[in-house]
Amino acid sequence: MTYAYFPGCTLKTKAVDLDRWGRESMEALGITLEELPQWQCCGAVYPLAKDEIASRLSAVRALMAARDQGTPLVTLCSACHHVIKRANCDIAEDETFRSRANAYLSPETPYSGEAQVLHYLEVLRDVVGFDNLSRQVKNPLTGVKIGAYYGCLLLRPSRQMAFDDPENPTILEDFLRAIGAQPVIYAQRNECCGGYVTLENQGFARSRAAAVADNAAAQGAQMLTTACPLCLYNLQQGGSLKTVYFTELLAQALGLKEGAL
Amino acid sequence: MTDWSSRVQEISGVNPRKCMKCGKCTAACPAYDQMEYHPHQFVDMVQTGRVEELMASKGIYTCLSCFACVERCPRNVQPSSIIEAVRLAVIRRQGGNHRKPDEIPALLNEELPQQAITSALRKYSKGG
Amino acid sequence: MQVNETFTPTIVAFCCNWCSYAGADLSGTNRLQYPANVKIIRIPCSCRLNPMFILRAFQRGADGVILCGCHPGDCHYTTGNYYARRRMTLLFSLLDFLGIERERTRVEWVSAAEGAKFAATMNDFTETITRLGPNRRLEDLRCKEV
Amino acid sequence: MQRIGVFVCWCGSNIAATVDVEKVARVLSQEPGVVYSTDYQYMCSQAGQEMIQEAIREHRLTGVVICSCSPRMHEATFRKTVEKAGLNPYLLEIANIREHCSWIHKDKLTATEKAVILGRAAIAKVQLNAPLTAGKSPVTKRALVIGGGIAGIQTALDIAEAGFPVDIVEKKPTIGGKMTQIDKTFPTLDCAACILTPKMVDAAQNENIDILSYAQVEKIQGFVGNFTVTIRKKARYVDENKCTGCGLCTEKCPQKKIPNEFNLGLDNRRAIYIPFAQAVPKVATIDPNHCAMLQKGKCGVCAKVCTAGAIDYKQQDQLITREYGAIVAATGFEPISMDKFDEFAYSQSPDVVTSLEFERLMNAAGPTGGTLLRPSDGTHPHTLVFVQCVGSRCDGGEKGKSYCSKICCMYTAKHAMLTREKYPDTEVYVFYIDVRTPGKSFDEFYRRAVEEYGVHYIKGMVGKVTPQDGKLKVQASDLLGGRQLHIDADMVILAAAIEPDKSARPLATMLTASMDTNDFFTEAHPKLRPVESPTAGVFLSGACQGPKDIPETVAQASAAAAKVIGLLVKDSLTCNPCTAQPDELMCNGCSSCEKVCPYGAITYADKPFRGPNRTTRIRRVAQVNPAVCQGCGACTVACPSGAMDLLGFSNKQIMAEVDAICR
Amino acid sequence: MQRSVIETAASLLETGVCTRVLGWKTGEFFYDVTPAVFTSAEEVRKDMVFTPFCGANLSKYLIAESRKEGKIAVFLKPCDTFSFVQLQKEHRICRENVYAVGVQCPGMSDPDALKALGLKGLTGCVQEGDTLRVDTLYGEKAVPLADALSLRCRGCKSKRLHDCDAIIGTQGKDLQTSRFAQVEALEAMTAEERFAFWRKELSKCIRCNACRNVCPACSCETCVFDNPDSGVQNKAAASSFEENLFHIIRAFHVAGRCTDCGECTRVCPQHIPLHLLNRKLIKDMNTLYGVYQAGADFETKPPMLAFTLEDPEASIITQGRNGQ
Repeated sequence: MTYAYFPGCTLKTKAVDLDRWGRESMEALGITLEELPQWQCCGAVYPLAKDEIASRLSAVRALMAARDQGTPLVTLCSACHHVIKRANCDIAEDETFRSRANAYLSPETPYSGEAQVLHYLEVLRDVVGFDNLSRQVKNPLTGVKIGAYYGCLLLRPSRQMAFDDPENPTILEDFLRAIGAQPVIYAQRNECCGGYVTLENQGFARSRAAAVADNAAAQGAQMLTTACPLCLYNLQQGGSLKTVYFTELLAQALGLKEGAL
Repeated sequence: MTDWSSRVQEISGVNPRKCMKCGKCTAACPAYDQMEYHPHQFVDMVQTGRVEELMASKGIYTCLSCFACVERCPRNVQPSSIIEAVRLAVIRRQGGNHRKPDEIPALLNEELPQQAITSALRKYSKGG
Repeated sequence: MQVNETFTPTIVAFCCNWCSYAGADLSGTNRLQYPANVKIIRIPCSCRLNPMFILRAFQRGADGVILCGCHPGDCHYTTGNYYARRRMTLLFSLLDFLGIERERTRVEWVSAAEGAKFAATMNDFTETITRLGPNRRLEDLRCKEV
Repeated sequence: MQRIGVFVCWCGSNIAATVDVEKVARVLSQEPGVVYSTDYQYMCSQAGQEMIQEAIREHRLTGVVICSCSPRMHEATFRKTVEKAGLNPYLLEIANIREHCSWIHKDKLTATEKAVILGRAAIAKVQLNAPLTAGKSPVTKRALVIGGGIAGIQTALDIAEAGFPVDIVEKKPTIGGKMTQIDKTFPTLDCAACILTPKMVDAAQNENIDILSYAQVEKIQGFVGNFTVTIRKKARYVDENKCTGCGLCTEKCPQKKIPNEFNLGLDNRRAIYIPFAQAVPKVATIDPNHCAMLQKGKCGVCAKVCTAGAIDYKQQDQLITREYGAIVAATGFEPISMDKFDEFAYSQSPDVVTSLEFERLMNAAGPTGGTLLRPSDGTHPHTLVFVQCVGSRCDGGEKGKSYCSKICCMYTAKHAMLTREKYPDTEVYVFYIDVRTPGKSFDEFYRRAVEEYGVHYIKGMVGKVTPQDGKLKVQASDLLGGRQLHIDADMVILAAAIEPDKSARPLATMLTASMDTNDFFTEAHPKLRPVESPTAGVFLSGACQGPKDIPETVAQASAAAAKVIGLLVKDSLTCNPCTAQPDELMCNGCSSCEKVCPYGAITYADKPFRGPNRTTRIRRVAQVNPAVCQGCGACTVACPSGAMDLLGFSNKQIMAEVDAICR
Repeated sequence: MQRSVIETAASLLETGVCTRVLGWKTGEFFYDVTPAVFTSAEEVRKDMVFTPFCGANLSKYLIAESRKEGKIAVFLKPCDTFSFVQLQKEHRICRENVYAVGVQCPGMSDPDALKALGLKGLTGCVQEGDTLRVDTLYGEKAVPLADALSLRCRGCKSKRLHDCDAIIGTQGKDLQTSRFAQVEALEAMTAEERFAFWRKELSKCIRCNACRNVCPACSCETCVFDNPDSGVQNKAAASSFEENLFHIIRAFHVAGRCTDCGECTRVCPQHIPLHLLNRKLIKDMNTLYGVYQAGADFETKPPMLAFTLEDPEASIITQGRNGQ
C-alpha cells in the first residue's frame, strides 16, 4: 500500500529523526509513504482570518496533488497536520475560500475538499491496527513509563481536527500500549508547551514546558513522547524529562533502531 | 476612520455577542500572566468597540494559539480567532509589523525548529 | 411606477382561526380602519393553506394574497405555522422564479392581541398592491405568446 | 337543489349604521340557491333566533347564512338555534360583517359592497357544507403513570385519591426515582428520604394503585380514552409475593464486586440486591449479568438461605396488556455524562465528582455513612471547588445542552452550605456564571450560604483541573477580581447539566407525543396547557417536560393528575367533527400526512380495492382517528394526491370562498 | 455491458430468482427504447436491450408490478435507484417482491443530440469508452460520448447505486455538479425577463401529460388534476386555471420528493425545460433547510414534512434574490 506523504520543512532539517524513523517503520509495517513531489511549506501556523487566502494555498496545492494521485495524504508533524487538515475543512465548507482558492490556482478539476488527510497515528490505528502492530513488535518497551504529550495542534479545534477526544485523548496511549510501554495519564498532556513564543519569551515558554513535564513526572512518567518538533524542542529546553519522537519509540520497538532509551 | 470592531468581526468570523461572559477562556488560558488583557476581555473589547486599545497591547503577541479557549468555550465564540484578527489588523496597518524579518536572526539559536521561525514570522509580520 | 388612481385591488387574506382571525376581530372592536379591498377567509390554521388556494385566487382576479397565522411558537396546533412557513417560503420563491412580482404575496404573524398590527399590515399591503397595479402575470403565464 | 336562507343582522346600529342591511339582504336573495333572505335588528335575540327557526321549517332550508358579528362570538349560539329547528348545526355559515366590515369602514357604500361579497362567500361555502355529526368515544376509567419518581408517585396518589385505579410502571426495581438519592432538599434542608419514603409507602398501600416495578412499556396502541398498553415486567428471579425483604440473601451472595448504581458506583453491591433500605416494593432482585447461577449454573447460595423460598431462577419476563383512558409520562431526568468535559479531569481522578455523587457522599445512607471523605484515599477534604453550568448553556449542542438546567444553582448553594456547616475547617469555592435563584426563599438561601456560611462565590469558570501530588490543581478565572486563580483543591464537584431520561425518546415515539430538540416532551401550549401533551389523553409530569426542582415537580404532578381526573370522570368524549378525512380511493399510502400530524391521529391499513378486470388489489391507505384529530389541516396540504381533506374546511369550500370573493 | 445485462436477466429467470424481468426493448427505431416486461429467458435474449438510449427510469413501473404475483427483477441506473428508494420511502413499492439489479451507467445518449451533430439516417450505435460509434446510412461515425449525452446526463449528480441486490459494473460515487447553473442564470435575470422566459416556455405546453406520466414522483393513485374534490380538476383544457398553473402546482407537489432524474424534460415533446422548476425548489430547500437529496436514504425526513424553530421567514425571499 502506498500513501502520499507530506513531510514538511522541519522534518527535513531539525526533525529528521521524526521523519526517518516514521518512514522506515511504516515501510516495515507494509505501507510506503511516498513523498509528494514539489511540496511547499504548509505555512506552519493556520491563518485564523477568513480573508487570508494566499497563506493557505500551499496546503491546498498539497491536497490537490493527493487528490489527483487518488490516495489519502499522510502527515507526521503536528503543525503540518493541523494546517492541512483545517485548510481541507475550510475548502469544503467555506464557499468564498473555495472559489477564491480555485480561481487563484485554476486547477483542471476544481478542488473542494475531496482528499482525505490522515495523521501518521491515524494510519497506525485505523489501517495497520494497534493489535496488529503489537504482534509485530520485536523489542517491546516493557515496563517503561511514558507520558504521551499531545500538545494543542493535533487535538484542537476538535470540530475540524476530529482526531481524538480533545480533553481525554487515547490514541498515543493506545500506541504506547501496543509497543509494550506503560502509558502515564497526566492532565497537562493537552496543554500548550509554549509554542513559537519561545522565540521572543524563552522564560515563559520554559515555564510552560516545565509545568507539562512536572505534571507527567509527578504522575510517574520516566520520559515523554510527542509528534511535534516544536513541542520536542520546548520540552527539551524547559522540561525535566527526556523527550523523544513517537516514531523513534516505534522504530525501536520494531527493531529498526538500536540503542537504549 | 476604520471601524475596527466590525472589521475584526469580519476577518475573524466571530460574533462577540455570542459570549455569555463566563470567563472559561480566561480560566483555560496558559498565557494569562503574560497579557494585560485576557481572552474574555478581547471578546468584550471587540463588542464594545475598544479595538484600538487592544491593538496597542503587547499581549496579543503572547497568545500561544493553543486553542484551549476555542475548545473550552461553551458558546463557540473562538477568542483566539479574535486575537489573530486584531494582530492582523495591526500588521496590515502600515508599518505595524511587530517584528521585522531582519530582527529575527538575532533571536535564533541552533536548535530552534523551522516551524517556530516560520510561525513567528507569520504571526508577527506581514507576509512572512 | 405610475399610480393608478382608479385601481382598487382585490386582496384575499387567509387568517388562522385562533390568532389572526381574532386579531382581525380585535381591530374591528377597536375601530381601526383598513381598506375594504381586504376580504378575510377563515381557516383553522395557517397550515391549512394549500398553495393551490393562493394560485386560484390570483387566477380568479386577486391582486394580492396574504397569509396571517399565529406567531411561531404560539400555534394552537403547536406546529402548524412552522409547516406553513416552509411552504409559503418555497411557493413565494417559485413564483418569484417565474417572474411574478414578489410583493403580491406575503406572510405575517398576527396574534389575537395584535389588532393594531393587523390593521397596519392590511393598510401597508393594500398600498403595496395598489402601487403594483393589477395582477396580470399569473393569468398571462399560460397564454399563447402575445 | 340547495335551499339557502340568508339572515342579515343589524346589531342595533353597530352594523346598520354603516351597512345598508336591507340592500345586502336584497342583493343576496338573488344569489343562486338562496330561497329566503331577510334582515333583523338582533339575530342573536330570542326573537331573532325564533325567526330563523321558523324560516328553516317554513322554507325547508338546507343551509343557513347569518351575516352578523364574528363567528367567534355567536357561531355556537346559532348552531344550537338551527339544530333546534331540525337542521344539522354544521349547515350554517356566518359572514362576519361587523368586526370585519361595519366597524372598520366609514363609507356606507363601500361597507355595503363588502358585506355583500362576504355574504356571497358564505353562501358559496354553505352550498358545499355537509351535515357533520360529532362522534362519541368511551373512556376507560384507568390511568397509567410511566415513571415512579416523585412526579409519578404524586400524580398516581392524586388520581387514586379521586377514586380511579392507576398503575405505575417503573423500570428500576424500586419506585422513588432520583429523589431517593438526594440527601437534603433546598431551601428548607429537610431530609429527602424523610419526606419521600412515606409517599412511597402510601402509594404501595393505596388500593387503587398497582406498582409494576422493574418493568417497562413495550407497546402503546389506541387513543384518548382508549389506550391499550403492553408492559414487560422483567424477570427479577425473585417471587415478589413470597420475598419478605429480610435481606439475608443480599448479605450472603458471594458476588460482591458489582458497582452499586444507587450510590453511582461509589461502592459495591451483590448480584442479588435491594437498592436501599426503604425500597418499595422491598423485595430482592437478581442482576442476571452478574449472578453465577444464571450465568454459569453454579452457586444457588441465595436460594439456600431464603427461608421464604422466594428465589426462582427460572422466572421469565412477563407481558401484561392493560387498557387505560389516560397516560402520564413521568420519565424524569439524568445528569449528562461527563465524558466530553475532561478538562475537569473527571475520568482522571476519583476526587472529581458530579453533584449527584456528592449527594451520596454526604448522605448518611451513602457509601461513607454520611462522613465526607475523598473517594481516592478516604481522607477528609479541606478545599472544595464547585463548578456550575457544566454542560448547561452551551452553544451548538455537540457538547452539552443549550438550556439552563435550572436546579444546579440551588443545590450547589445547598452543598456548599452543608459542607461548611458540618466541616467549618473547609474552604469552599463556587465558580458561577450567573447565580439564578428565582423561587420562594431561594435567594435568601443563597445569600445565607455566602454571608453566614462564608462560601466563596467567584464569578468565573474553571478552565483546567490537573491532578498532581495528591491535589487537584484548579486553574480558574476570577472575573470580578481580574485574576487567574490557582487553587490546590482536595475535591472538585461538577454541577452536571441534566437531560431527559434516555427512555423518553422511544416512549414519545410510542405515544406519538412530540418532543423538542433536547428530547423534553412538548406541552400542548407553553403557557396555557403546560401539563398536557399535544396528543390527546397524554399528560406530562415532572422533569420529562423540562428541568424542574422538587416543589415544581410536585405541583406539576398534581396538575397533571387533575387533568387526568377531568378526563376519567367523563363517560364518553365528544369529538370535534371538523376532522381530516382521507379518500381511500385516492390515497397513495405514502405517509406524508402521518409525518406532519402533531397528534398521531393518522395510521395506515392495508385494504382490498377493486382493480381492473375484476382483480383485487391490496393497498396501504391512511386512516384518521376522529377522536384524536384536532382539525388543523396540516395533512391536507402535505398530501400529494389531495386524498386528504378537512371536513368543514374542505378544498372545495375554501376554493368556493376564494371564487366568490375574487369574482 | 449489454451482454451482461441480458445474461443476468436471462439467468434470473432461468434460476427462478424471479418470474418476470422489467427492462428495456427497442421500438420502431433502435433509439426508440421503451420499458418492457419479459417473462422468459428466450424473450429476454430475443428482445431485451441495454443501449445508450435506455434513458427510461423503470422504477415507477414497480408500483404496479411489485404488487403482482411473484418476484420481478428490475434493472436500474444510478439515477433510477434514487427514485426506487424514494418510492419505497413512500411505501409505494413492495420491496420483497423486487430483485433490483443496479447497472452502472456512462450517461445516456439523446437521438436529438446526435441529429444536432449533423448525423442523419441513424441505423445503430455502440458505446466504447468515451466514444459512441454510430452507424448511419452513410457509414460509421465516431462521436465523443460527451457530445451525444442527453441534457440531464450532462449534469449527472451521482453514480451511486442505492439499495440494489446485485450490481453490474462498479459501484460509483456522488459527483460534484453544476446542475444549478441554469437556475442561477435565471435568478440573475430581472423579474420581467424571467416572466418572459417562462411565458414563452409554458405557452408551448399542449397538456399531453407526458411529464406527469413519466415522473416517478407523480405516481398518485389519482392525480389532483383528475380529482373532482381537489377544486383543480381538469378535463377540458380550456383557458381555465387548471391548465395555466399545472406546472407550478406539479412542481410544488413533487417538492422534496423529486429526485431530479430529469425525465420530465426528457419526454416533453415541446422541449419545455420543466426540470428547472424542480431544480429551483431543490436549490431553495438545500439553501434554506440544509442539503437534502430525495431517495438518497430511507431515514432523512423530507424538508417539506419537517421544520426547525429557526427556519427563515418567507420574507427572506426577495425579488430576484433567494436569501443568499
